[in-house]
Amino acid sequence: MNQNRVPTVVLGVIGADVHAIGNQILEYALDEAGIEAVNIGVMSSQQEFVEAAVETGADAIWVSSLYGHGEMDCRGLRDKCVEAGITDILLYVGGNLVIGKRSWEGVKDLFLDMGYDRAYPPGTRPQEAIDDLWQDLVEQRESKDVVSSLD
Amino acid sequence: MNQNRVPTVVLGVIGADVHAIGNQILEYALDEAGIEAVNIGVMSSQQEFVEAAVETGADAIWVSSLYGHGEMDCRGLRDKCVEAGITDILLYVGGNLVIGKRSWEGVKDLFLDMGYDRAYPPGTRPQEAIDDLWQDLVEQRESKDVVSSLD
Amino acid sequence: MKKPTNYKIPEDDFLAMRPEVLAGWPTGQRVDLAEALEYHSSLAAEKNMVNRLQQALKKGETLTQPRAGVALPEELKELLTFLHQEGEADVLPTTIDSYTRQNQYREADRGIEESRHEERSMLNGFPAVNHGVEVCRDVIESIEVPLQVRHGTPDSRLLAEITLAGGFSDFEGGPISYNIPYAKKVSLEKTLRDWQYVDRLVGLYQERGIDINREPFGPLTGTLIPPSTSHAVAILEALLAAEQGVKYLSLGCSQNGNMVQDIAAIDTLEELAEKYLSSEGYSDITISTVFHQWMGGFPQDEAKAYAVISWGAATAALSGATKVIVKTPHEAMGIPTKEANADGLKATKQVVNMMKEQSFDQGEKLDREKQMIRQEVAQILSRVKEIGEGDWCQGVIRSFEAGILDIPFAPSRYNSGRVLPARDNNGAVRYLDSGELPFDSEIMEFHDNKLAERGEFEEREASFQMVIDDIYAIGKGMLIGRPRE
Amino acid sequence: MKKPTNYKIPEDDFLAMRPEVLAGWPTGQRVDLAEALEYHSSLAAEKNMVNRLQQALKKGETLTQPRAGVALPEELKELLTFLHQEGEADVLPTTIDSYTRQNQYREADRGIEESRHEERSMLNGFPAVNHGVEVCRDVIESIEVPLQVRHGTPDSRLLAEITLAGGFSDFEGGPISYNIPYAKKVSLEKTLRDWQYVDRLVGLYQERGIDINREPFGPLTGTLIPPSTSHAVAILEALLAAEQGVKYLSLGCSQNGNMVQDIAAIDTLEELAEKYLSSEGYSDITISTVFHQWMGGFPQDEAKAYAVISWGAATAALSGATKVIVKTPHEAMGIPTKEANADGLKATKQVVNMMKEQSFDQGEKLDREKQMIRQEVAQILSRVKEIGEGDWCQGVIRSFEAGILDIPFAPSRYNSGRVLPARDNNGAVRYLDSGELPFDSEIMEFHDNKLAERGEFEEREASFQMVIDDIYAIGKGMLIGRPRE
Ligand code: B12
Ligand code: B12
Repeated sequence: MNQNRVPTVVLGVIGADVHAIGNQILEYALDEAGIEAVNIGVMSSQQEFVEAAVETGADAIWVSSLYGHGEMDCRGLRDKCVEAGITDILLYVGGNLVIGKRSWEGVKDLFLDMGYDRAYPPGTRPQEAIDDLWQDLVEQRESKDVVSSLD
Repeated sequence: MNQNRVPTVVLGVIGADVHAIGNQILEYALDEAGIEAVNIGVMSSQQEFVEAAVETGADAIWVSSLYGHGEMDCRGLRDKCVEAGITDILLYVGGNLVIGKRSWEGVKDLFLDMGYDRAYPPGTRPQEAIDDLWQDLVEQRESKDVVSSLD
Repeated sequence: MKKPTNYKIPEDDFLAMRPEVLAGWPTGQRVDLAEALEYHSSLAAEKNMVNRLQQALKKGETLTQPRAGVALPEELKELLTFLHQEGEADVLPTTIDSYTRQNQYREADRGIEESRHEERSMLNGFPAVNHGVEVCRDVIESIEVPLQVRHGTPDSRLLAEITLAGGFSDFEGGPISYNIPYAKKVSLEKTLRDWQYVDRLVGLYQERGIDINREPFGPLTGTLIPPSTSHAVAILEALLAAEQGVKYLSLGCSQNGNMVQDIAAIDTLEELAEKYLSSEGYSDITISTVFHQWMGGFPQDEAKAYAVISWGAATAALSGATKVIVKTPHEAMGIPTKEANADGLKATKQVVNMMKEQSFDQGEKLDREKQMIRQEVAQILSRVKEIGEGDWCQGVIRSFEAGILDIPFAPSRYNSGRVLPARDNNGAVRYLDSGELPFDSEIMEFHDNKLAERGEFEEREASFQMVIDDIYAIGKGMLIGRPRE
Repeated sequence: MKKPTNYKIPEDDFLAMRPEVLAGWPTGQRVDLAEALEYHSSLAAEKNMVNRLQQALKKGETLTQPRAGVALPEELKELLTFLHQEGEADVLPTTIDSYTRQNQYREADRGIEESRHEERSMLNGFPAVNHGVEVCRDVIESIEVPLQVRHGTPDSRLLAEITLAGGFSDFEGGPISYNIPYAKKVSLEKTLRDWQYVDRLVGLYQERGIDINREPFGPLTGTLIPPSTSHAVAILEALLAAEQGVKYLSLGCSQNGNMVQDIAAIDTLEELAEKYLSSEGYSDITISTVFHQWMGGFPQDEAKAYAVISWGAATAALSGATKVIVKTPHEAMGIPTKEANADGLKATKQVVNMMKEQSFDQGEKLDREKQMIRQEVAQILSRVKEIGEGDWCQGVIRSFEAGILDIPFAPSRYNSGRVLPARDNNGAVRYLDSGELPFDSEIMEFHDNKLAERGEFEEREASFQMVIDDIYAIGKGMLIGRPRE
């Protein structure tokens, strides 16, 4: 992350999912927080997320999945990022990620195992994830500083 | 049971319990079924049940307990019957017998162990118990017939 | 002993009666009025019920209140805290157990012991007399909102002494409402006298600057009570309480299920109580209203129970009642777990919150219901006054004897039990048999016609079978007990 | 290709189009119209939706219907049977999965396989196209009540062919309602054409004596949709369907939460649809109404969800809707278990049963809401007709381009998205920004005033923050999203 640059987040709703309302609110919340929000909207493929992130040099991708197919749709996004050379990009995912009412701990682990950095249960307030983002970005920078000071 | 006699049931609500509505309906249902109902009403002690049964030569006692203290109030009624010489009288109990929502099987066993012949969960239709009563009375008579034929 | 009459007990007479009452159980010795007043003064304003109700009246809130009580104080505190925090209850009760209600303090002691031993509550409420003043205060101090004593005790003099000294600021019941539905052999003479004591005690607190709320028990037997019956009782108890110096009264009734009739009931209850209180010379009384979610038999299925609860909450909000008393999804089965109790509260709160800014067109139907209630109450109360030769106490006693006051399904032998209610074809509760109620022919015809209409629709005569069907109906998923096919 | 216009597809043209549609997936080959008609004739009358709806209309019933669908047929049958028997559902759906909705039959196949392998449904609905005609019939035969296909498919031609041949007698959706809220890049030209096909197919069944019901999807994006917006869409879809020979239509909208507005919505929907249909020359159409319980974000807490469900049920009953579509206590979390689904149904049934004999005073408030809806709908539809130069298809296309039709929060790029709704101070949904909707100044002022009133009360400007607060409100226990303290 460029120290003086406003951080950029690519956000969208993955798969054949058309739930548009949370997505609109997330965009608004990111804007309000002074974060550059690149909203690729609903029904976005993994490819579209990656392309948008590469194009905008994004710091993070926020994937939403509401409609229940998240488990199938979200698998493999980290690999695609690695392939595209944005290995370290922060991947957050949130919404109603799986089908049915399941224990959140299990669902969270499922998505962390898929390579997401953070996963959020239904009903998460945008501010919570924004706070996490700032923190993750600081940590990332610090660890990069360490790396560069070792150079 | 005298073969030609209309059967008699003493009914009432035990302990400090004032729930009167089910009791009024049970009386009405017994009447309609052609059974002599001796209703001693709410707030009746074990002693009052036994006395009424002795006095009327009843075939059965129907104890109601709704208010939650049934476990404490109903213990010992069978002993009192035995003491009063009405050893074989049918004892039925019904209502909201214990405090709280508990598994019916456990509650039922608790009351059968106390010496009740039958126990009924909340929401029992009077007709169900009336059917049981006719059946129990027939069986009782048959077994008495067996005893007397052995004399 | 002199027959009870409706006069304010002189303070000296009252103080002379106290020692005997306080001697009823060892914990009574601890009660000291002066010290209790000081204790109340020391409590934060948020813990006083009158204060909270005034606030609600001003803001037009409908407060939620559960029923809850267990045998042991630690469990009670835990339960009440949970209902406040998790259940979002606005005000809280302490429900008293049935032994205490019968002044059977020895049995209550046994219940406490058994509860300690079994590690679950073996009592259906909190035996406050046995626990005594300090334990009550410990409870009061651990809860952030005001507490009311809810019971069903014909003779609650000692209970009132202990709980009021213990910091409770609201006391439910009355000489009729906690006798006729709650007792079998207790005379009205006795309860009228005993509740004069309780009301006088509240009056004493009041005169010394401590606000205590009193709430007659509106639902009576909770089952198909026509509004004019419960209103007549509520207003009578309000008059009797006012005479003894009570200044803050919550009057209530329970949901019958026909929304227009229910809203009419709450509207007229407040209106009529104010009218009678002021015409009888009690002009500085503040009335709030209480709406009880359906008090009769509930569906066993929890989803259906939620529906009944929510529908009651909606009616409460639309009627603008100051407080709604909440049922739980366990109602048909047994005393609820604290979770089930909180669930009933949360469902109620959600509906109340969603409804609080809404109001309805009020037109002819509502007017007609209100007009009927006004007329019926007027006819009952004027007969009560007449037969009492101007004295409300005597009026009550003689009216119950004569069936001028008559509460459906009540267990008391002092109740004539001739009145039978049933639903009309829209689910409103009517008098199928009005017994000796002093109604004129216009009113009688109104009820007869309403029930004839239903009878015609159902192709059967209005009879006791109809009443039974109505008693079961809500438990079986219906409002009106239609004949089975 | 010619631009779509609102004309009835000649039968020959239609039959010429069919082979291509049926070639969309191998299961299409099995469809044979003559045989399908015979199959429908062989089914018991109770399994036909039109039949059931007619009965409900006659008796004034409000039928309950859940949403439900899983990947595999055995599980679907079990689910539906359970919802009928345990949940007491009057009529049943089969909800189609999201891959099928996008015509991604390959993904759906993968979902079927994964579901078999994991032994739980990995699809959010039933992939009827992949399963084919015989499997559908097997489902129909095992269920005692009529089944409706519920989906959200912009291009549902093949789905309609297969499910109607499979014995379903009711098909949801429409060219606008299953496009704008359900797609991002699909043009209205395409969906108008595709739904002409579906409606023509239904018309073909109808002309050959098999009654099939059609139901435009009333709720649209389900979130704060002002009634005139959803009414305009529903009426347009009704007109388009009628042109193709559809005779039975259920028109609906979703609960907004203000009871007066919601009742006004159902009342006017029926009234206006009948008016427009007959003035456009379609006079033998039967309209029934559908009320959806709150379609926006739900509370996570189940008790609170029950409250929202029950309140929706009450409104449905009071409005006299023919059918109520039921939510579940799991709504905020995920696709419900069958038990949770049955619970929502049971709660709804209890309320509907308790309310069915009741009605309200309808006065000034209701009249005003109805009058507003009538005027708004008239102004929208007359502009649509005008801009389409008399053709409803062209009118729809050009109106969306111009923002004369504009659905709040919709994902489609063919929607201008300028309209913003918000609640007024009584919770009714108003136009905060009416974008390019063709309203006169009287209407604009009405909405502005209503929102200014709220703004004043909340001491803030009406803005997008207010909209967000309203979107969250019911999920957080309120109707109106008041500013946080
Ligand atoms: C109405 C009612 C009242 C009225 C009663 C008026 C009156 N005097 O009758 C009032 C408001 C006064 C009242 C008071 C109290 N109640 Co109450 N009440 C109810 C309620 C809502 C309905 C009861 C009723 O009338 N049902 C309709 C009749 C027809 O059904 P029934 O009584 O169940 O009887 C039928 C069957 O059970 C069966 N049956 C009954 N006995 C027997 C016996 C035999 C042998 C057979 C075969 C069948 C049978 O047949 C009957 C006819 O069909 C129930 C909950 C419910 N069921 O929904 C609570 C309930 C019974 N009450 C309860 C309690 C705790 C109380 C109180 C302690 C107050 C409190 N906590 O606030 C006081 C007790 C006072 C006292 N000393 O008894 C609890 C009992 C809890 C438990 N067992 O765990 C219940 C279950 C509510 C609850 N969930 O908390 N109550
Ligand atoms: C409105 C709605 C619809 C509307 C959507 C309109 C539109 N185009 O937007 C309509 C009616 C069209 C619809 C359709 C469907 N829906 Co829908 N819908 C809902 C509903 C009721 C509300 C969603 C909403 O707008 N919430 C308000 C917003 C603000 O909250 P949100 O979406 O949850 O987003 C917030 C948070 O989750 C979080 N968040 C979200 N993503 C992310 C990502 C990150 C990184 C972070 C940090 C945070 C975050 O922040 C957001 C803003 O606060 C939900 C249930 C609910 N929540 O109550 C069901 C729900 C999401 N729908 C569901 C389903 C299944 C469907 C359908 C398949 C239809 C069906 N079964 O009938 C179709 C799917 C169509 C498709 N292809 O996608 C299911 C999903 C089930 C599951 N996961 O198990 C739900 C949960 C309902 C249910 N219980 O069955 N739906």
